[in-house]
Amino acid sequence: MFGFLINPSKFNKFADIILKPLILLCSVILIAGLILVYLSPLDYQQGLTVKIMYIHVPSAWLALLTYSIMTIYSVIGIAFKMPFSFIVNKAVAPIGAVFTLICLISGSLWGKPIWGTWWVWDARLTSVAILLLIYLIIIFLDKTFENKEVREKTTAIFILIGSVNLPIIKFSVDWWNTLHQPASVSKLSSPSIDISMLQPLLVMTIAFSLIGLIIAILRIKAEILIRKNR
Amino acid sequence: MLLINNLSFFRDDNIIFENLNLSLGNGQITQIRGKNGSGKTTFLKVILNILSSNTGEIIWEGQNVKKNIFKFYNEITYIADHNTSSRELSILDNIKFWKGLSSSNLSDDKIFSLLETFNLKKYLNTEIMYLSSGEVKKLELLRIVLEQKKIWVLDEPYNHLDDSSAEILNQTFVDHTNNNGIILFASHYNPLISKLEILDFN
Amino acid sequence: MLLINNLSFFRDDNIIFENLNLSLGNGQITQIRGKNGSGKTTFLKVILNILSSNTGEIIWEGQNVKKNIFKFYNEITYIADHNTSSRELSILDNIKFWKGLSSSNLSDDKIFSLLETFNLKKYLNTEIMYLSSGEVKKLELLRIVLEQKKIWVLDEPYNHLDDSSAEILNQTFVDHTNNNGIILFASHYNPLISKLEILDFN
Amino acid sequence: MFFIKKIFLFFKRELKLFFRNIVSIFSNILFFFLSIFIFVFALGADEQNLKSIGLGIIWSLLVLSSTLSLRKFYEEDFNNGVLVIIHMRGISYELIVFLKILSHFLFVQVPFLISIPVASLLFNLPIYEVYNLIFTFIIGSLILSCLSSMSASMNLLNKANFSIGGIIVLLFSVPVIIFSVGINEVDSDFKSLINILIGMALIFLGISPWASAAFIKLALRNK
Amino acid sequence: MFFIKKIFLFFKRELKLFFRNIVSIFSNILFFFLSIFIFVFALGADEQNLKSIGLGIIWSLLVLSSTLSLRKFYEEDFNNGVLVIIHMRGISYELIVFLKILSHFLFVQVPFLISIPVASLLFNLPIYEVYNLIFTFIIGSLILSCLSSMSASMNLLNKANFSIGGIIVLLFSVPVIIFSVGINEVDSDFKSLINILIGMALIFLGISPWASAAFIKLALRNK
Ligand code: HEM
Ligand SMILES: Nc1ncnc2c1ncn2[C@@H]1O[C@H](COP(=O)(O)OP(=O)(O)OP(=O)(O)O)[C@@H](O)[C@H]1O
Ligand SMILES: Nc1ncnc2c1ncn2[C@@H]1O[C@H](COP(=O)(O)OP(=O)(O)OP(=O)(O)O)[C@@H](O)[C@H]1O
Ligand SMILES: [Mg+2]
Ligand SMILES: [Mg+2]
Repeated sequence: MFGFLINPSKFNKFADIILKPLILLCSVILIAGLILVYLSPLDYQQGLTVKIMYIHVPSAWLALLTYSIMTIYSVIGIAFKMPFSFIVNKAVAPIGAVFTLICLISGSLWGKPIWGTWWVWDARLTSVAILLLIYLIIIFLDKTFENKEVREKTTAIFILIGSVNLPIIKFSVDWWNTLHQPASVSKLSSPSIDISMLQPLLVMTIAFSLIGLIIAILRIKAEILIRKNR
Repeated sequence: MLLINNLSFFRDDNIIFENLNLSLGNGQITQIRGKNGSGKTTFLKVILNILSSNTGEIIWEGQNVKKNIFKFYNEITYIADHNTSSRELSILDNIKFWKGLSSSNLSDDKIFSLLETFNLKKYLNTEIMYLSSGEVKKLELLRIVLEQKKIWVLDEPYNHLDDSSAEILNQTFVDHTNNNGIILFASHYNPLISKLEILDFN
Repeated sequence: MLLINNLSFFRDDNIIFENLNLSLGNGQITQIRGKNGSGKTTFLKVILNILSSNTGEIIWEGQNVKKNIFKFYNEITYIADHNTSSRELSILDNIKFWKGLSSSNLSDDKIFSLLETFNLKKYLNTEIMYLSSGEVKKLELLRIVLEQKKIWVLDEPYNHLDDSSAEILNQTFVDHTNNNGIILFASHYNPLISKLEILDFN
Repeated sequence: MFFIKKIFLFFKRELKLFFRNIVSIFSNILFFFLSIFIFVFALGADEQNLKSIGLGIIWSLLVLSSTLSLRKFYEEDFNNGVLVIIHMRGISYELIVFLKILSHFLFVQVPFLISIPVASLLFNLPIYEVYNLIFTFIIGSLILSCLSSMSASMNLLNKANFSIGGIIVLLFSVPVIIFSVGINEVDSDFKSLINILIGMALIFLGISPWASAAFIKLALRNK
Repeated sequence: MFFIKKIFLFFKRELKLFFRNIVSIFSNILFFFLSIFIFVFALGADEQNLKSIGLGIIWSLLVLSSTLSLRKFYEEDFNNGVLVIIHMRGISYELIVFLKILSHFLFVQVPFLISIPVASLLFNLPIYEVYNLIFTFIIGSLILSCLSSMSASMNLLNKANFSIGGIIVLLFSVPVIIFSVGINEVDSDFKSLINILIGMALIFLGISPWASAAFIKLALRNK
């Protein structure tokens, strides 16, 4: 049933079915999300700048999610020698890099009015910056080796080692005292955020994920095609 | 007895050579000839397991060499077609290094007399980078005698050599085959060795 | 007409060669032969003013070459005994570089047909480091045709070449002498060229 | 017996080659002091300030200078075939890598040790910090040698992009630096941090010969 | 006309050799950023400190990258004889050196420039300091390229005493850096310092082609 997650041809079939509805759904949700963001209340302290949140937080979450997916596929790829997982890794890495970049830029833009500085060297911010570097290195690694086998294995191992960074990002706000907001939405028990802000945030998150998913599907399909023709 | 069975090597999808069979008995000397780029160097490297073959096997004394590669290496001297001595060390340093590595028990006197015949003795403490091309090559060739192995694999050994050195090399080859050694070399030169067998690569 | 008068060269206090006289007229081809380390390569470098002689002078068209070295260089192609193309660039990149530097007006078609005769055309976009030793040498030799100069100075041009390439090289030499070119090369090989003059360095 | 002699010979060769290149060692050390001066000038010589960052400067310069010597690690011996010749004389690639790491440590990193006391003087570091520094430095630079070996062997396989090796060394040295510098923080637990460092060094010493040897073998295959 | 084409070709070759592909350009920049990270980790992220350290970090990375590329300067082209071949095609050694300095400046130092604005952001440098930095950086790195050329050509001579000479040449970069960093001190006279820097750059640009060419010729004679 979930064969499309590991088998190229099944994936292609599944993608062909799902792609168009997905695009439709994504546009609807994105428009809804933007309307909700527009309608959402202004913060009494931060004013308009609070709306950066609706870009910042989804892209931050997706940056982490993308890397987690790559980690899982790397384990599968190394353990079961599944070529499809390397295809996914290659296709998905730039998407994650872009999300990380958006998170960094939006965070910086947000930080200037709130903290009075573009950048501080605290644990959260630094570890996200390192995540961006790791993403870039993964992309570069894929372009440096001529030998395909070496390229894929090295990249996968590197992704695995780099995944150490994920918990550091996630828990940095708890482990070290930093300027950055501690988890308020993604707390397991009860989100400590007003419902009027939570709604657009969640919708935007879904919209972002769908955009990422669509691009990923297209990139994976392209990669499969390239490999077939070689 | 070195047996080569059905050996093939591809580089990416190019066939360099295919289904090659060859047997090298004791006392046999074989020259590989062929056009530039026909795969002579590659063939030698495959035999030495520096490159690994796509099909086929190499058998030394009844055993596939991959089983115990160091046992095989322990019988072999390989002279590449380029300089492998350290350019920044002197002749003496290089010789000492090789000699130690191959656990050879050639006496120092013997080594000096070898250097003498090759006209290299006066450069004993000269760095390789200050030698002429032929002198470098002769130093490189010294390894075949120094390491005292049974199988000699050489790539273009006659390049850069003057006539008298080539003569000495021929003589060394003949002596080695008389002692039951095995010699395989690739070259475009036609040496005057009576027992020479030719493997054509064109 | 290239005149070499009374040329000597010492390295520290060693005499490499002394009081050498030589005249190379148009259409003349000269081979330098001699033992390893006898100073052939050094001699070629002195003629090219890469090393400067201790005594004597080199005269080209009635003028000491040191007077206007670039005028002299503009008539010369020098092929060294080692690879001088950039190992990390492709054949095409190297050829473009040389061609541009020598302001040669050889047509691209001609270059491609040259590459074709040397069996190199299929490696046009391959980096030099992936070529076989003979292929590298042939690429290097391409410069003599590419640069369209009158005087060719070559060091061990026959090394690494297979028989048919050596044949082509011979033919190129003969053509060049028929066009009044001047050729001077050092080699241990005996090419079959009828007009060949020998300069013995032993 | 013969085997030990071979290893000894290997070191002797490395040592000789090292002395041929002694200039580059000197220029590394020179670079080191130069950078220290730069920092002092950039910061203005506020004594208290200097004291607190002295350690950091020394460490980061150490890391950067290891990326300096990356290309020297295997490239030459690989290109002219010496690695193969040594291997054919009965030394496995894993051992070659191990020996190379050791000799890199001995001949590239250790000379730095000499400059540490002088540098510490410049920063007025208290004596116990200097001890800590030298101690962590020895372990940390061993880790760096392992990392360099891996990146350098990786570079053999890749003919186009040489900085990637250096980048990877830098990335992995981040935790090493954090731990090494952390040791001198007032409230840190010296012993457990040292243990972590030693653990890392052992892990890397275990992994890197295999990883590097695998890369070298692959590179030979594609040569 | 032909001559300009030759110069153009020379640059094209250098460019190709330096950046075999686009990835290596980016990874060089990535390398610089990671080095900045290393410094910050090692130094500890005290905000006030960092602001004043930023300058020092950027400058010492510049010096590092010059010493890094010292061996790449002439060694390869010298050893395989390309320098002679180029010379024989009508380009004097002085001009070759000049072109090499320019291409070192363009391909090694300038990519740094791109990272300066972002790096300044990370250190929260005030905007006028960033301008100063970029300005002094351009001049300073040109001087460093000249100095590197001289010491690289001295190293070709392969004789111990000359190699030490190469290091001494690098020592000259001390005053350059002192001036460059000093420009950002509050009480310094910007204009006269810049003039001194420009003066130094012109002097070195004038001297180094002759000096380097002389060393190269000497080295060729002993080759
Ligand atoms: C460049 C600077 C910044 C970076 C790299 C960054 C990074 C991140 C990351 C990675 C997350 C996801 C964390 C998780 O899932 O637990 C996150 C969440 C968040 N960030 Fe930022 N951030 C930056 C600046 C800011 C600023 C200036 C603010 C506003 C004061 C801010 C407010 C938030 C909030 C409210 C969340 C949601 C927390 C939650 O409920 O989980 N961030 N940020
Ligand atoms: N750079 C150098 N420094 C010192 N001595 C050198 C240098 N190059 C060559 N020699 C010595 O000068 C002598 C002549 O060398 P040269 O290269 O001219 O010989 P050759 O006739 O070309 O020999 P071959 O046939 O081996 O190429 C040799 O004895 C050599 O050792
Ligand atoms: N590292 C490499 N990568 C890719 N192709 C290579 C590599 N080395 C050699 N080749 C190619 O493999 C073929 C065989 O090369 P090889 O060196 O074995 O030829 P050879 O017979 O020794 O030639 P020569 O007489 O010129 O020495 C050539 O076409 C060459 O271009
Ligand atoms: Mg060959
Ligand atoms: Mg010679």
